[in-house]
Amino acid sequence: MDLNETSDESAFRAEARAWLEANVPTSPLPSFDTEEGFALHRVWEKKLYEGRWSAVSWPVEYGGRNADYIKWLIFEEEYYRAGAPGRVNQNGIFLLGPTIMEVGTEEQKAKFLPSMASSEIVWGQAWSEPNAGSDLAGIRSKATRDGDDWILNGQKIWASRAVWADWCFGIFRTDPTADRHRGLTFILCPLDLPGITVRPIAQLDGDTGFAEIFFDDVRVPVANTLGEENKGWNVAMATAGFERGVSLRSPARFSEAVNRLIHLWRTYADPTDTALSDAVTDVWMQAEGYRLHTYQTVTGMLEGRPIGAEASLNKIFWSEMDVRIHEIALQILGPEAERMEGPFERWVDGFLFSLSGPIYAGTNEIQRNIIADRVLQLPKGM
Amino acid sequence: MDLNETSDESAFRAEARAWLEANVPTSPLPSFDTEEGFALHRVWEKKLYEGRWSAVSWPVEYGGRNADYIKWLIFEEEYYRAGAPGRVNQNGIFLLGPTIMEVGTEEQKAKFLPSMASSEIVWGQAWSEPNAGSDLAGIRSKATRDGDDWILNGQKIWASRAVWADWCFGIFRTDPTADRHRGLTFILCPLDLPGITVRPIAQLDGDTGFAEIFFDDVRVPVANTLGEENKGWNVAMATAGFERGVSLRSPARFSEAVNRLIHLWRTYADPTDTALSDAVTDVWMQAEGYRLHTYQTVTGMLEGRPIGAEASLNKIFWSEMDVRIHEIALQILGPEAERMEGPFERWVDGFLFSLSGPIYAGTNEIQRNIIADRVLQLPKGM
Amino acid sequence: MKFSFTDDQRLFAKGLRDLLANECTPAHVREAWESHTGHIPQLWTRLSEMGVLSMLVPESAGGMGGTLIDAILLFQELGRAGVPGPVLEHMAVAAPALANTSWGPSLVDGSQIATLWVDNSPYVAHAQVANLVLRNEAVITGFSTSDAHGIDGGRQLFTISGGTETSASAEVFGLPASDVMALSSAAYLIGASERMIEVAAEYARQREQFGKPIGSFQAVKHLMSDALLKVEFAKAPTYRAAWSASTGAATAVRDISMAKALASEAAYRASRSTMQVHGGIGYTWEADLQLWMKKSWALMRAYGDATFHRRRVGASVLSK
Amino acid sequence: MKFSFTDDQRLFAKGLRDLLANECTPAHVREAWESHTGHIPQLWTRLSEMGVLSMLVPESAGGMGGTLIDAILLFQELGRAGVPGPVLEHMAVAAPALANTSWGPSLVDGSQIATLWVDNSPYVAHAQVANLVLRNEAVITGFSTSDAHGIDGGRQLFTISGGTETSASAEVFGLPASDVMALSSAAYLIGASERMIEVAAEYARQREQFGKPIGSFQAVKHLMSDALLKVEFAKAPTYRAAWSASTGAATAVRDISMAKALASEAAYRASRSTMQVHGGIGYTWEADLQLWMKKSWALMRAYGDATFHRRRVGASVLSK
Repeated sequence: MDLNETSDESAFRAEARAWLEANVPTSPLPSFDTEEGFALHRVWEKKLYEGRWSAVSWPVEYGGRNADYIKWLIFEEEYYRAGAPGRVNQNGIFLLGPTIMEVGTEEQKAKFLPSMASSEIVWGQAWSEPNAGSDLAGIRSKATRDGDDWILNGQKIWASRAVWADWCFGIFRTDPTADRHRGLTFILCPLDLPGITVRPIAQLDGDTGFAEIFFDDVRVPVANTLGEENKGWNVAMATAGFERGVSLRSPARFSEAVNRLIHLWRTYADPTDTALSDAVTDVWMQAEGYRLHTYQTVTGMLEGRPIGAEASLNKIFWSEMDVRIHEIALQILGPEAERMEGPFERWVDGFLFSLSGPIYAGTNEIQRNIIADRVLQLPKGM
Repeated sequence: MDLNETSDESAFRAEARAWLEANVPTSPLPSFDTEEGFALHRVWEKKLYEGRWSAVSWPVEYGGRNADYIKWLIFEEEYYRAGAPGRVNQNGIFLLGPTIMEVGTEEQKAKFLPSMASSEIVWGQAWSEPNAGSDLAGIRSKATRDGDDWILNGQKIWASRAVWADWCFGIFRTDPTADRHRGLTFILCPLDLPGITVRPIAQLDGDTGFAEIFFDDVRVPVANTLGEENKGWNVAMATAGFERGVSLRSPARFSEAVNRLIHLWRTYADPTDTALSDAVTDVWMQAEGYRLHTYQTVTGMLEGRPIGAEASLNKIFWSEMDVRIHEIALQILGPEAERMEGPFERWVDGFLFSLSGPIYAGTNEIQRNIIADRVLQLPKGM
Repeated sequence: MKFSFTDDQRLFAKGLRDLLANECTPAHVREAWESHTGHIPQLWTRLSEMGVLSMLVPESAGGMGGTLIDAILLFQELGRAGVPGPVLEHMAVAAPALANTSWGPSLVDGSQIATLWVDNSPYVAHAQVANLVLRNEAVITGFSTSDAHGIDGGRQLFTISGGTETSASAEVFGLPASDVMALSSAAYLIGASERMIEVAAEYARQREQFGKPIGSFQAVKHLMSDALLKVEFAKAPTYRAAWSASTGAATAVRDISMAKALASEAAYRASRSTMQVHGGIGYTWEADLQLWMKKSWALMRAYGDATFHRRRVGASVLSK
Repeated sequence: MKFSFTDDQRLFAKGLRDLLANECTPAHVREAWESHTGHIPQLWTRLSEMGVLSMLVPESAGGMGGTLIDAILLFQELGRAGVPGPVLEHMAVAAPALANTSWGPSLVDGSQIATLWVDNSPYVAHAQVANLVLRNEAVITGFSTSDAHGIDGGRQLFTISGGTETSASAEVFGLPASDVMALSSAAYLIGASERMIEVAAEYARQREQFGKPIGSFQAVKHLMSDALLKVEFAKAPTYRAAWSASTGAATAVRDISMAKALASEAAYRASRSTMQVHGGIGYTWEADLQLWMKKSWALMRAYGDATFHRRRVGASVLSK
C-alpha cells in the first residue's frame, strides 16, 4: 500500500492541470441538453481530443493516452477541479467505447473509436423500453434479418443525449422464440436514418436530456452488430457493469460538489449549528470514502481482481450521496432553494438531477437485490 | 373537536393520581421476569384490583370502572407519571380479557375475568411456534378431540410471562385437513397440567421474559375453547388487532420515557449542540404525535369508526420511536452506556428491550406489508 | 376530550373535494403553470361562491365565520388537489386580517386577490396575480413585479418594488401571518402528500416489471408504507395545532411549529418515495406527480422549514 | 499510488483467520463470557506464538516489526472472530509503547497481559485479567478491581484503585493511545460487522416463513444489502487511516477519526439489521449473534464515539 502518487502520476496530473487551466472555457457552457449547448459541448470535446484528453484511458492509436485507471481518476480529479464542461459524449467514450474495445471487430474499432474520441460522432444510449425499465430483459424491440441488413422496429425510451446525438446503441430482440435474456443482439444505429423518429422527453427541469426513439422498418447493416448475434445481453451487461462500477460517476464529481457545499456552508451557514456541520461533515466523509473505495477498486482491477456485483454497491452509494449533498445545500439556501433560476440555480438543478440517480442505470432497489443475491448469496425471490 | 378534558375526565384523573400517589411502591420492584419480582408484581396487581384500578376499562361487574378509551388513556398517563410498576398480567388484562368479553360465553366471563382482574391468575401468551413466527398461519401444535377434552401436543415459543404464569392462551390446529388460517382453535390452558414443560428463554439481558412451552398429551376441557371451534384465527386476529392498535403500548409509556430523556439531556448534555437537541426534540414530537394520534383513534372508536389495518402504522411508529429514544439516551450517557448495571441501567436495559419492539407482535416488515396491502391496496406479493 | 371533526366539517371538506375533482384536475393545474400565472380564475370564483375564501372571515364582515378548526380540512383538500395560486395566503390570512378594512368586501367575494410577503423571504409568491400584498403592518398596492422563477408553477415567485403602502395588521386570531401560514401550509402539505401516495399506489398497481405489478414487490410496498406512516402521524398534530390556534391555547405557536415540521418532512419523504416508485416516469415533465412534488419542495421551505420549526418546538419543550 | 495489501499481508491475515476459526469459535467466546474473565488463555498463547501480539513491536525488541498497515487486517480478523480480552489494547498500544521498557519482553511473549485506561472513560476494560494498566504517562501495577458490569462479556469493565504507578509513555508511532485504539477498534468493528452479516445471511438462507427462505424476501435482502454497504464503505477509509498513521501523514488524526466514525456507525447498523433479520431468535442469549452485537455496542462508544470522531473530522475539513 502506497497512497502517495508516483512521480509519473504527479507529472501526468501536472500536465492535465496545466492544459485544463489554459483551455477550460471561462464561463460555463449552456446545458448540453439544448441545441446550442450540445453544439458548444461538441466543440469542447473536439478541443479535448486535440489535446488528447478526451479519452485518456484509451490506446494511443484511437486518440487516448493509454492511461491506467489510477491516471484516469487523476484526470477526472483535475477535470472537475478545473470546472470543465460536462461530457456530452459520455455514453460513447465511457460506456460504448470500452465495450467496442472488448468485443468489437478490428474494423469496428477503426470505424467507431476515433470519431467517438473526437466527438465527430456523439452517441445516444437506447436500452430501456416502455415495458423494459428495471426489467431490461423484457425488451420487445425487434431486429429482423434481411440479407445483410437488420430491420429494426420498436420503441426505446430514456435514451440519454438522443435528442441531438448522431448515433445510438441498443439491444434488440433477434430471436423471437427465445425468452428474456436470450435472443437479444447489440446493434449500433445512426439516428438520421429513414424510419427513425426521436421524441424528446422533458425532464423535471424542462430540459430534454432524454428521448423516446421510434424505429419503423429502419434498415442497418448487419456489420453494425456489436459482439455475437443473440448474445447482446452479455455485451450490454459488460457495459452496464463498467458503468455502475467505476466510470458512470467518477469520485471527483462528488468531491468537487462537496467542496462547493463546504464553501456554501462557510459563506451562509451558522458555524455553531452542529446539526448542519455534522451533515456537511458526513457528506465530506462519504465523498472521501467513495474516492478511497474507488482507488482501492481500481488498484484491484490493475492487479487482476475484476469488479463484480460489488459495482452495485457503488451505484447505491454515489446516488444516495448525491441526493444528500444537494438536500443539505438546499437547506442552507433556504428561500433561494425555491428558485429554478438565479445565483444558486446550479444547486437546485443539481438537486433535481440527483433525484434521477437512484432510478437510472438500474434502480437502487434492483441494485440491492443484486447485492443480496450475488454478494450475500441470498436465495432468489423475484 | 375539544381537546380540553371534561370535568368528569378531570375528576377521574385526579382520583387516579391521588390513589397512585398514595399506593405506588416507593422503590422499584425487581423485574417481573424473576421469581421474586413476579410475586411482588402480583401483589401490586392485587392492590390495584382492590382499588379498582387494575382494569379500568372493564365493566364494573368484573372489577373495572367501565372507563371509556379516553379515560383509559388518562389512567395510563397517570400510571406512568407515577412511575408505577410494569403490568405483569398485561397479556391477560389488555389482550385476552377484551377478547373474552367479545367472544366468550357468560360462563367463561364469570370464570376468567375476575381472577384476571385481581391477578389471582396471571396469563402467559402462547401463539408463536418455532416455525410459525411472522407467519402465524404456519402453526402446527395440535388439539385433538377426545370426548369433552382437547388433547394438546406441540411446541410454543416466545411465550411471554410463561415462566411464572398460571395459565396460557394460544391457538392450536384442530382440523388437520384445513390449510393455514383455517382449522385453528383458540384454547385456554393451565400451565401446571401434566404433560406441560416450560423452558425459560434467556433474553439479551439474561432475564427470562419468554419461554418455550412443550405440550405432550395435555388434556384440557373443550369448555376452555374461546370462540368457535376452527375459528381460532379470527379470534386471535381480533386480539392482535387490539394489541397492535392501542393497548400494547399506550402513549403514556413513551411520553414518560421522553420526559426522562429530556431530564437526562438537561443534566448531562451540551445544550448548544443542536444535533443532539434536534434529536431530543424529534422524539418529543414523536411521543406527542403518538399521543395525539391515539386520542384521535380512540375518539373515532367511541364514535363508531373501528380501527383497522391502520393499527399496523401504530406498531411501526411506537417500536421505532422506542429504539430512537434509547439510542439518544445512550449517546448522551457515553461510557456509562456500556454498563449493564449501575445508575443508568434502566436506559441500557430499556435499549435492549426496545430492540425487540420491531420484531414482536408481528415484525415491522410484516406490518409494512399489511399497510401496503390493506391500506394502500397494493397487489399481494408474498 | 373529543378529537374529531363534526359532520358539518367533514361534509364541507367533502364538498370541496368534489368541487376540486372537477375544477382543479391535473390538467387545470398544468394550464395554470403553463400560462405563467399560476392561477385558475374560474376556480377562484367557485372557491369564493362556496365560501372557502371567506371561511375565516367573521359573519359580521360577510364571511363564513369559521375557526381554524373549520378550515384545517379545507387546507388539506386544497393540497390534495394542488390548487395553484394565492389561495392559502388569501383565505388564511389576508381575508380575515383585512375583513374590517375597506378591502374586506372585495376579498370576501374574491373580486380582489391578496397575497403575503413574510419577513423571512425576499420573495413574494403569487404577486403577479395579486391586487394587493399584505406585509407585516402594511398593505401594498400598485407595485411592480419581477419574476424570480419559482420551482413550483402553481406558486410563482416574484420580487416586488414600488407601490403604495397603507398601514394594516396582518394578525389573524392573535397570531402573526407567518404562523397562520405555517399552519395552513402544514395541512396543505398533508393533502399533497396523500395525493402523491395515491398517485404512486395507482401507478404501482398498473405498472408491470418482471411479469408482475411493481406494487407486489416488498421494496415498493415498504417505500410506500413508510411514506404513509409519516403523513398519517403528521395529521393529528396538525389538527391539534388548529385547535390550539382557534382556542388561543398557550401552546399554539409550539403546536403550529410541530405541525409544520412534521408535515414538511412527511411531504418531502412522500415526494422522494413516490418518485422512486414511479421510476424514470417520475422524473419527467409529463408525469402529474411533479405538480405535487414541486409544491411540496416549495412549501416545505416557505413559512419556516422543518429545522426552523423544530428549533422553536425545542426551545419550548427543552428549556426550563 | 497503490491501494492494496501485499500477498504477505493477506496471507498473514488468512493464517490468523484459520487459527481463530479453530481456537476462537463462538463456543470459546461464550466460555470466556461465562467464566467472567472475558479472556481465553490458550488463545492468548497462540496469538503470541503467531506473532500477532508483537506485530507492532520493533524487531530490535523481539517483535515482528510490523507497521499499522501490516496490523490492520489482523485487527479486522480479531473482530470477525469476536476475540475477547485485551488483545487490541495489548497488541496495538501496550506492547509497542512499552517494548523498550522492562515490561517489554513479557508483553512480547504474552506472559504478562496489559490493558489501557484512556482519559475519556472512568472504566478500565479487561483490568481483571491484566497484569498492568497503561495510562497516559504511567504504568499501573498491583491495583485492585471492582466490576462495573460491562454489556460485553468479552470486554469486561472495571474501576480500578490502588496500585503503583511508574512513569511511561503510551504513544505509538507518535500517536496517543486513544487514537491508536480508535484505529484498531475501527478495523475490529468492521470484522465484527462482516461476521454479523455472514451469520444473518446464513440464517436467512435456512429460516423459512410463508413457505420460503426469509432471505428470498426483498425486505430482508434490502436490510442486508444496506448493512453491507456501510461496512464496505468503511473499509477503504480504515485502511487509509492505517497508512496515514504508519507514514506519519499530516492527516493521520483526521483519517483515524473518519475510520472510527464510519466503522462505529456501520457496526451499529449491522447489529440492528442482522438482529431484525433473526427475529425473536436474535433477541436471545442463545443466539451467537449477541457475541458480536454487544461487542459492537461497546466498541462503537469506546475510544470516542461516532459523534466525537465526526466532530474531529469536521474541525479539520470545515475550518479555514
